[in-house]
Amino acid sequence: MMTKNIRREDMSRAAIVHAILLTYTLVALYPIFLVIINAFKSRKGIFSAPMSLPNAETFSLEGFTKVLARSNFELFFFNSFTVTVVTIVIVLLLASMAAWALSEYKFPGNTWLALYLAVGIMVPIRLGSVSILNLIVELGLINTLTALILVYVAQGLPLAIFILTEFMHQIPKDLKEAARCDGVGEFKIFFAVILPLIRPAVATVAVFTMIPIWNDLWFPLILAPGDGKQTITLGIQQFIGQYVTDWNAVLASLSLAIIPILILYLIFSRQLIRGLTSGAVK
Amino acid sequence: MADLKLDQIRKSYGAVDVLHGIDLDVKDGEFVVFVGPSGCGKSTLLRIIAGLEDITGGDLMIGGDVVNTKSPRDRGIAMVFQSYALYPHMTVYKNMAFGLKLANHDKSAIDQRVREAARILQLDQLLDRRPSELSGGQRQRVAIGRAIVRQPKVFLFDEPLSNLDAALRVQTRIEIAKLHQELKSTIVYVTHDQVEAMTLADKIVVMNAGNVEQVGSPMQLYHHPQTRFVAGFIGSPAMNFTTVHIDAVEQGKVTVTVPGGAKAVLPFDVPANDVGKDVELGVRPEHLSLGENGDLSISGEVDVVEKLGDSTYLYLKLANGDRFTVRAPGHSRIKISETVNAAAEAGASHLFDANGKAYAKLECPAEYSADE
Amino acid sequence: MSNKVFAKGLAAALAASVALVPLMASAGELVIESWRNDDIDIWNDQIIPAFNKEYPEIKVTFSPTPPTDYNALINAKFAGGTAGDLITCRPFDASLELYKQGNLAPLDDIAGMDNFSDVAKSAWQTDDGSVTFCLPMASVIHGFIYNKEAFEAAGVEVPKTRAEFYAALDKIKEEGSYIPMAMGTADQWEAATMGFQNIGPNYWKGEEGRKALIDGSQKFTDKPYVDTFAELASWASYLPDGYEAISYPDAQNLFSLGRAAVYPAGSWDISLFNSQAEFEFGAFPPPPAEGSDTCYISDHTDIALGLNAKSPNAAEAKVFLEWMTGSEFASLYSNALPGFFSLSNHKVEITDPVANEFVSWRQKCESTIRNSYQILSRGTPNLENELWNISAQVINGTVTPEEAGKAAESGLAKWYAPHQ
Amino acid sequence: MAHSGPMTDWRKAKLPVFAFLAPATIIYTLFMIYPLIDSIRLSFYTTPSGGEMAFVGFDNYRTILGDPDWSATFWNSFWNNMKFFAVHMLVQNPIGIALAGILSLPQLRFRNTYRTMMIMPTMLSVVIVGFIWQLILSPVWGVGVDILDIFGLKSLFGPWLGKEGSALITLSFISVWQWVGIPLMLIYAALLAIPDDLVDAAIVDGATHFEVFLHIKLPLVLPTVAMVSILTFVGNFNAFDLIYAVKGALAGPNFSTDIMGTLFYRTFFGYQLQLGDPSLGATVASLMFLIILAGVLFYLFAVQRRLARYQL
Repeated sequence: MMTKNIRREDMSRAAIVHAILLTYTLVALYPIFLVIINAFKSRKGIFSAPMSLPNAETFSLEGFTKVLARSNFELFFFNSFTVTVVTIVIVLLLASMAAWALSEYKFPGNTWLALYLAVGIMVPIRLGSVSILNLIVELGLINTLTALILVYVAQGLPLAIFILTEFMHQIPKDLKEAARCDGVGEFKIFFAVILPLIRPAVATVAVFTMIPIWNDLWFPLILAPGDGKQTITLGIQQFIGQYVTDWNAVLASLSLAIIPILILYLIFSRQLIRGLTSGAVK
Repeated sequence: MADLKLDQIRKSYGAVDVLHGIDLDVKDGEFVVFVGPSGCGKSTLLRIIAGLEDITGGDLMIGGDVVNTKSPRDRGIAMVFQSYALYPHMTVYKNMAFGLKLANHDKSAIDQRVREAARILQLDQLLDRRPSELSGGQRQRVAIGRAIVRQPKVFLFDEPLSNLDAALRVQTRIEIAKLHQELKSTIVYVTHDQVEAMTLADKIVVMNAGNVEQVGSPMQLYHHPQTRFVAGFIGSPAMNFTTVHIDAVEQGKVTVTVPGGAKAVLPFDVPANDVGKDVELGVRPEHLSLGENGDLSISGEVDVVEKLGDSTYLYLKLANGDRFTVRAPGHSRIKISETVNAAAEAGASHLFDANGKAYAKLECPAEYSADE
Repeated sequence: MSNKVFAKGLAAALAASVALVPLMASAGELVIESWRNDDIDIWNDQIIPAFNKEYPEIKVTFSPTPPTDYNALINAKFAGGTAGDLITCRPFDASLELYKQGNLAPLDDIAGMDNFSDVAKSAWQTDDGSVTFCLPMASVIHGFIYNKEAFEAAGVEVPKTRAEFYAALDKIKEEGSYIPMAMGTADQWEAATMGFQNIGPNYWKGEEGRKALIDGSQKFTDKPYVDTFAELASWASYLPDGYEAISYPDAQNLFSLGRAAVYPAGSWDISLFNSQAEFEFGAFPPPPAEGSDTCYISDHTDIALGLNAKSPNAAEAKVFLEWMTGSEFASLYSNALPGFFSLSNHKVEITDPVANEFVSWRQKCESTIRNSYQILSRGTPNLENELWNISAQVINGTVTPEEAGKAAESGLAKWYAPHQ
Repeated sequence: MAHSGPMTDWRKAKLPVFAFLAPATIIYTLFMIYPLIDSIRLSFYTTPSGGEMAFVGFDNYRTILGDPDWSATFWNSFWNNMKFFAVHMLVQNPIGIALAGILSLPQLRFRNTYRTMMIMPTMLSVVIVGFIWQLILSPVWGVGVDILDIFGLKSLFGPWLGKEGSALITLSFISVWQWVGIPLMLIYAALLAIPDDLVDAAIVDGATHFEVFLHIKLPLVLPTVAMVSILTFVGNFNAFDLIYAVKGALAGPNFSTDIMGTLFYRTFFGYQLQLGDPSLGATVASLMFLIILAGVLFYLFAVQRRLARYQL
């Protein structure tokens, strides 16, 4: 009865569509899945039956025990988290301030300044690594998280300013006019009226700032490779370098690095798309 | 051209039923308007006819064929959207030609049809423009033109005037009426504006909460609303309602007490066991006059006065707190907080039971009847 | 997102980061930079505790980085002033350059430096031999490690000559239950180090050939070198399927899982196999040609320890270095790390049988070091890097042995006068 | 840039405008623009071992582009980078567009779940992705063989990462696998911005869903597609991590996976017995800068200007 009114072509089309989507989802997830299941196996299990789930015979946590005992995972994770979160906060604050000034005030060179600040979207900051290293050394910031944060802020600002400027153009004129009529100062207008309004764009800016920072290997390798200052990516790279023949440890460390970021992502993925579709990026 | 038949059309989204079994016959060439408050299911019904939504139950027939599972393009329909939905990257010409191109018509046939439609709608000069370069009214005409060129069996209009300003709305309304006369096509038109419904429709379908309340010509709905909902929805300003008490019933007559204590004898067929119940009395503002000169008389304190020039609307507060609107002549001098009396002929009144269903009116003077 | 939670998280992280910045390594704590990440447990569990028994007040941290990153990282760390106090030294030019840049301190005044022979020190001295800037630790010896069970299964004996070696490999291949030889070319350096430098000395007669290359009297296009490449090329048929994508750890796993019969080894592999392999294994030196009376082995001065010239803990570091010249360290190191053979003159008993086998070749055969390390990797293109690439390609079959010789020679001829 | 109505004159609020702009501009200038310019400056100098920095004009450029060894290496990495980019353009972006198109179909069930899952690899670190695929493609572990075996394609398996002919392509595909999420996300967002009415109108006009995508949706998201392309270009010419994580800085076999990022790293920091050279490194970086600049200018002047952006 129910199916009577469903078009046959629709059914077959839906089947094809879901087949395509499922296939690609499998392609995207299977490698990750494979690493995680094998992290819970003994060395024998990993090599003899790599594609099966761990069972009573092959189940083993030796990889995790080894990783947690011999590396400083919590510290790496904490370093990455600190660098990422502090950078995001600074980028959001400074970028929204600049975006506000660029979109709201008419001043000589407005367009040029906007262009100047946009150059960084297209030019990778890595090309300046040689001088960044010298600069950081001169500032005495080598091997500190501060060095990473400064560079990441500079790297994240251009795109954030660009996205937020576009977004601020959409803020209705009435809102700020009303505030001005009430005699509210320019700073207060920004912090009390404008900042709360850009929330939809925050998730988007945060994700686009976060992905490259969290995953970066280059600057941690150059600026803060020292003990105790490694980010998770560098820590993993070094740890795997040390235990490369020990697949239990390798797979366990990969899993430990993957799982937190995936959980974070699952929590925030809805905000991300909402931010993207709210017109912040076009 | 074709007729359209809806047979027990039901629609649900998951567990939520939005249409509860709609029956409707639309004759070939008829202009049908679906009207109702937002959320009543009228747009969903239109989208079902268009084939943009699946049917959960029942049958939909266009020109005698069941089209339940046919895709929109095989139904012979064309639709005009509220937002116009013009393709922003195409010129006016391409917008109108798009459907024909997809149907693989040859170039010269497409060109002929597009230019013909453009002529009818006075779009000849605008064919190379893009939608962003057009005014609201022009866009509206392009949207209609895009429907015309496809020479559909049924035209579907989804609130096409609601994005226009008041003046343009009246003008376009008249154009649509003329277009219908010219094309003699079957049109299904959705609106929440009862004025559009009254002026355009051959047949109005009043919908409420997924049900059809009443189907009929504009005048039938105006004079013979079968439910309190229809009575309240059709007509502007809206019909007045107040609670009255049924005192007695005799052959073809009912005696009621109106707020304030006055009695009135009205020509309704009310079952004897309804005596003693409270029911709703309805009278249209334009059928009330000041003074006590009528079968039905009711008094109240004037609370707001609106002067429109040719007439003056008085808003009365009745003894039970209900409000009544009275249309008085334009020269009326009555002021706020005066107490006035309004009266109407018994034949102009409507009576609705507790479920909102109209009691049958037994005598109906010609001026209060839709019969021509 | 829950804004409140988000905001709280931000505030906490912000506060934490501010608190973190001033945290720097405390004075008096020695940091050892090393590429020997495999040894981290031995340092932490044996060497450092032994040192602390004598000097409990000096805290020592062993901080290794992956071998492939080590050189770049140590350069960057020196540039940034973040290098540790004690620097593990690569032999020859890499460390010499660090000394010339003023990053390594001269160590001639360390008491106990005379416990090392001149040959041992030569890899970490200025060209004129006047200054020694790293304390020699160990050398590594190349050869082949074999799976005894595999040899029994195929019914082959430990080969004494090149012909016997390949006959044995053929037989193992035919028998089919073991991969004849576990190695891959994905990381490139194994091809050069465990391949070219392992079997080559038998062709170019060890030190004689190495010196001849330096003075220009021999060239890579000469027969010994082309023949070495040719033998290397013949390995392809004994290597596992897909050897082009097999990395060094892959090869180690293949052997330690008991899937392969022979493993071209550096003596440093012994400790890993001791811990992972569940079968008995032995070792034999690169077999010389039939009828040749001398065998040659690569006994490469591989690792030393230097002092960061800018170390704030130089005094403590020197204490550590002096301790390292003693016999306790020599014996501890050689036995804790079977396969790293102390370069000191102390008499050391080696308990590991396989390591003992390796070190016994010093008596039977002539020793030499890798021919690309001294002087010849000073210019661009860099000979060592060239040899990695070329050796891998020879095994992959993408260049012929003759072309390989030409490529190596032409690279050298670009900048090295004796070859121009 | 489009402005919504007239802007406020800055003279009414000099201090706030300055205070709003200064922090971002200063950090950005100090840690981004200055290092870029300084790198270019450095490329005109040389630092002999232990000696003072000396101005050498275009000598470094002459070395890299003129010296047969250097120029062969440089152009090899350039063309490898072009191939890397080509694979992304021809595989990553079409797949991203197609998946975004499918995900934006009306009445699709589990839309959000699919989208979330498909973007997941993009969230992982390149280093991790590199290791994951190295393990899967390793002939020793045999997972790759087993997977192909399911489809009866066992014989197709090869040591792809180790062969000169296939290593770069394989790495490109790994990178595509990871980064498909970016075009997917951006184009999906752009597609969602297209009003439903437009799609309905086209369907009533007789279009199939594929025709709707081809004739209506795709033309409307072309500016986003162009933006994704230039971001791909910049990203690819800036790539380093994946190759470094999988093949090391020597980018074997025989430099077949050497791209500009690895060349830059090797030149600057050195490798094994080879020592690093900051000036030559800066020269490589400056050349990369020029290449990226050329691509971006091409986009700005030749592509973006021709793509009208429609008010939806």
